[in-house]
Amino acid sequence: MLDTVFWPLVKIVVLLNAVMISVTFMTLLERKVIAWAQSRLGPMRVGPYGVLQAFADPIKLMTKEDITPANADKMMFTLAPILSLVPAFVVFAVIPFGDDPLYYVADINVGLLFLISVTSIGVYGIILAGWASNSKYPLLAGLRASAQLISYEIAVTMTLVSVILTAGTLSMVEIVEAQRETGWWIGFIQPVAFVLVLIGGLAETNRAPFDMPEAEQELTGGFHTEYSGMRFGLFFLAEYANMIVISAVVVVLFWGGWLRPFPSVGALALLDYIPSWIWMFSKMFLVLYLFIWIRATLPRYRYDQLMRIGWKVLIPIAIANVVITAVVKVLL
Amino acid sequence: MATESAAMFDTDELVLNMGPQHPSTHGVLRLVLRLDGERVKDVDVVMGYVHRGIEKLSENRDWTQIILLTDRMDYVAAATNNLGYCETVEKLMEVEVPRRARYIRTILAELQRIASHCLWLGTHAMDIGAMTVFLYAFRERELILDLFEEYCGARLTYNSMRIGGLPLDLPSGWDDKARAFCDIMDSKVAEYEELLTNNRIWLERTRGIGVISGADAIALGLCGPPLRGSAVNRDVRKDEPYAAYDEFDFDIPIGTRGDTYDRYLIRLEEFRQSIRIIRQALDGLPEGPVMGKVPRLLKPKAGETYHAIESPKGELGYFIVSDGRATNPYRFRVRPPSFCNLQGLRPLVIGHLVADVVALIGTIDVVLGEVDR
Amino acid sequence: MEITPAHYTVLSAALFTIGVIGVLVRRNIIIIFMAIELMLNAVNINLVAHAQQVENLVGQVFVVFVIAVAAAEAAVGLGIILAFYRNKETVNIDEMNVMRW
Amino acid sequence: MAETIVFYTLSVLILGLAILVVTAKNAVHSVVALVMTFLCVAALYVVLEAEFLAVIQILVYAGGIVVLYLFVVMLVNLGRSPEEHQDPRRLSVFGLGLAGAMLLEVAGIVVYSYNRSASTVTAPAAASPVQGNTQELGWLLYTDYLIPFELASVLLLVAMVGAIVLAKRDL
Repeated sequence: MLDTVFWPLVKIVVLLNAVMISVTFMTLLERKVIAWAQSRLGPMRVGPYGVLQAFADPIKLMTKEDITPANADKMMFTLAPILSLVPAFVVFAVIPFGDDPLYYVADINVGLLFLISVTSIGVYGIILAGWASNSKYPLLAGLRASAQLISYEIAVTMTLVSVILTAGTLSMVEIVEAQRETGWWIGFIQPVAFVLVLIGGLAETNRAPFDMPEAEQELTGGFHTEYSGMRFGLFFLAEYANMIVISAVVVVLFWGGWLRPFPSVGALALLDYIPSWIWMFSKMFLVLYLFIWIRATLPRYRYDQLMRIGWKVLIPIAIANVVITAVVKVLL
Repeated sequence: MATESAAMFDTDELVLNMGPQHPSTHGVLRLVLRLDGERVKDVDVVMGYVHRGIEKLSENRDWTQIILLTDRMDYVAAATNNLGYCETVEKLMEVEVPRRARYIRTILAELQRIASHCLWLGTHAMDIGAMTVFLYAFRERELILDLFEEYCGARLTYNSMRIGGLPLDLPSGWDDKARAFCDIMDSKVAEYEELLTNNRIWLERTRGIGVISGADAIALGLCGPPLRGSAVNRDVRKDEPYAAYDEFDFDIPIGTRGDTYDRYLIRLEEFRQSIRIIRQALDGLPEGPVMGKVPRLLKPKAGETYHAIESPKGELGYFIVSDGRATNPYRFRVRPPSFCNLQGLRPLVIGHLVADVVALIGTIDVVLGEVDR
Repeated sequence: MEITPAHYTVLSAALFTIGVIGVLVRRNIIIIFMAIELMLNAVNINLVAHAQQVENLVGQVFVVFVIAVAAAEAAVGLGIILAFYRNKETVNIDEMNVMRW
Repeated sequence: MAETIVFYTLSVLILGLAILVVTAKNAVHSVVALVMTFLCVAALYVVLEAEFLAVIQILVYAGGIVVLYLFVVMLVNLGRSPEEHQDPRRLSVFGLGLAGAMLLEVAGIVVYSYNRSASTVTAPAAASPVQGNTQELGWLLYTDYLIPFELASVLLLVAMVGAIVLAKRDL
C-alpha cells in the first residue's frame, strides 16, 4: 500500500507544485528575457530585480473579478480552462527528470504515445473556450486553434515515429537508456526530426511565430478574450506548462534526457558527479530560452501560411524521414 | 421567406466588427468586415470617432491660435502640421520668411518625419507580430522627442512655428545633439533592416499583400509613401519645393510592385534621406533672425489660397479663405493625407485574410486624429 | 467480488443499448452519429475484455480495425452532413427523406 | 478489490456520460460528454491490460474523431433545434421499447451463458516471439493480419479522398 499508493501520491503532489512554481517563474523569465532582448529592464518593482513578480501576478489574477459573459454557455465556459489545464499537467507523469525512479512518477511502456495522446486532448479547452464565449473573435480563434493543433499534431507524431524507430522503444526512460547505450544523442542521429519537433512544438503550444489562436493584434487575444481572473490564469498556466512539457520532450528525445554530454566519452566521466536532474533541467532551460528568444525576434506567420507549412512542408519531410529511417534501420 | 431564411442560414458569411476598440486599428477606426471563412469579401470603413471639429473651430480663432489646433490633427507629427499651416498663411499674406527660419523648419520637419516613421515602423511591425522592433523604434523616437523638448518645451504637441518664422532660435549646442542623433539613427536603421528586411516571415507577410497599381493609386487619391510605393514619382518636397528643400540634395525612393513590402522599403529609405537632409541643413545653417516682418495683428487681405507640404503621411494641404475684415479665417479646410490614404483601404483589403487587414491598416499609416479632425 | 468478462459484457450491452436509443430517438443526425460511435465503443469493450480472458490478442487487433473504420466513417459521414447542411440548412434526419435535391 | 472499485466507478461514469450524449439538448454538450465517455473507456482498457489500445483510443477517438464532430457542430450553427420538426410517422416510443427489449435479450444471454460456462476456453495465443502488449499487437498486425491492416489503410485513404470531395464546395 505504501509503495503503490502513498509514495506515488507524494511524488504527484510534489511534482504538481513544482510545475506550478516553475510556470510562475517561467512567466517572469519570459518577461525578463524579452525585456533584455528589447533593451529594457522588465519587471523591477516587486522584490529585488522583480523576482517576486512571479507571485504578484498570480495573486492579482486570483483576486480579480471572475466575469462570465451574460450570453456565454456557463457550463462550457467554466469547463474549458479546466480541460486545457488537466492534460497539460497529466503528461508530467511520464517525463523522467533523472536516472532514478525517484525522479519520475511512472515509467509506462507506451509513455511517448501516452504523452502525444494526452496533449491532443488540450485542444478541447481552446475550441470550447472559443465557442462558449459566444463572441466572434474567440470563435474564429477556436476554429483556427483546432485546425492548427490537429495539423501540427500529425506532423509531430509522424516525426516521432522516426525517433521511436531509432530508439526501438516507446518508454521515455528506455529512450534515454538507448541513447546511453549507443553513446549518441538522437538529436545527432536525427537532426531533421529534431528541427521538425522543435517547429511543431512551437506550433502546438501556440507560441510565436505560430501564435495565431491568440494573436493580440488580429483577434484581440483570441480564445481567451472573454476570460478574466483566475480562469484566464488557468489558460496561461496550461500554456506555460505545455511549453515545459515540450522542452522536456525535446530534451528526452533528442538531447539525451538526463545524460551528460557525450555519454560514451570516458574522459568526461568527471561530469557524472553532477546529478542527473541538473543536466535535465539545464537542458530544458536552454530549450525554453530558445522559445522565448524566437518569440522576441520573429514576426507572426499568417494562418494560411501556417497551414501550408504544416501540410506541405513539415508532414512530407516527416514522412520522408520515417521512410529513410526505416530503410536505414533495416539495412543496418 | 425562403430567400430571407437562405440569407439567414448562409454559413459562409460572418460579419465581424473590427474596432473601434481593436488594438490594431491605430486608434478608433472601425471596420465592418464581411468574411468568407477568414477571407474578406467586403469592408465598410467607419470613421469619425475622434471628430473634434478642428476646421470649424479654426474659423473662430485668430490666426496664431490656430497653430495649436493643427498640433492636434496628426498628433504624432505636429511639427509638419504647423509648418503646412504657417506656410499657407504666409503665402496668403505674402510674408517673407528669413532663411535661417526656413532651414530650422526643414530640420524640424525632417526630424518629425523620422519620429513619425519610427512610430509607423514600430506599430506596423507589432501588428505583424514582431514586437521587438516596436520597442527599438520607440527608443529612437524618444531621442527625437528629447530634441523637440529642448527646442520648444513640448514633447508631442509642439506649437513650434509662428506665421512669419519661428518663436524661438535653436538653443546653443542643439545642433551638435541633432548631429549626434543623426549618427545614432544611421546605425539604428540598419538594425531595423537586419530584423525585418530579409526576414522570411516578414517577406511572406508583406510581399504581394495589398498590391495597388500606379493608375489605381492616383485614381484613389493616394499620396505619400502608398503612392510612391506604386511607382508614381510624386513628392511635394521635389515637385513644389517649400521651406528650404530646394537647397538640399536628396532622393525620392520609388517602389516597383506597389505592395506592402515596397511601402516598407520606401519608408526605411526615407529615414536615410531625412538624415541626409538634416545633416546638410545643420552644416549650412545660415545666421540671422528667425522671425520675419509680421504685423502684430494679423489680418490678411481678402483672398484664398491652397498650399501643400509633404507630411510624413503624404500630401498635407491647407485651403484657407480670408474675407479681409476679420482676424480669423473665413473658411479653413484641410486635406489630410491619412484621410485620403484611408480611402484606399477598401480596395486593398478585399480578397485578403483577416490577418492581412491589420498589416494593411499599418501600411497606409493612418492617424485617426487627422482622419476625423 | 471478482470482475468477470460477464460484467464487461453487461456494461457493453448497456452502452450499446444507449447507443441504439440515441439512434432511434434523436433527430439530430450529428447526435445519431455520436450514438453510433458509442455502439462501436461498446463492441470494443467487449472485444478487449474477452481478449484478456482468453489471453489472445486477436480481440485487440479487431479493436484497432474498428477504430480505423470509425475514423473513416466519421470523416465521410461528417462530410456528407456538411454537404447536406449547405444545401438544406438542416441536420434533422426526418427531413433527409429524399436521395437527391 | 481495487479492480472492482475501478470497474464500477468507470462503468457508472461511462453509462452516465453516454446517457448525457444522447439526451443533451445542445449538441456541443453532447460532444463533450462523448469525449469524456471515450476517456473513461480508455481507462477501462488500461484496467484490461490493453495499454496500447487505451492510448490509441485517446489519440484517435478523443483527440481526432471527436474534434471533427466538434468542428462540424460549430460549423452547423443551428437557428432552430432539429427536434422541433417531428415527422408524424416517427415512432420514438417504439424505438425506445425496441432498445429496451434488446438490452433484456443481451442480458438474458449473458446471464444464461455465464451460468453455464464452465469451459475455460483458452485458445493459447499463437506463440509470438515478442513480449509485451504493444509488441505482441504489432507482431499480430504485421504477420497474421497484414492484409486486413493494409486494407484498412486503403479504406482510410478512400475516406480521406471522399471527405475532401464532399466538403469542397466547388470542385
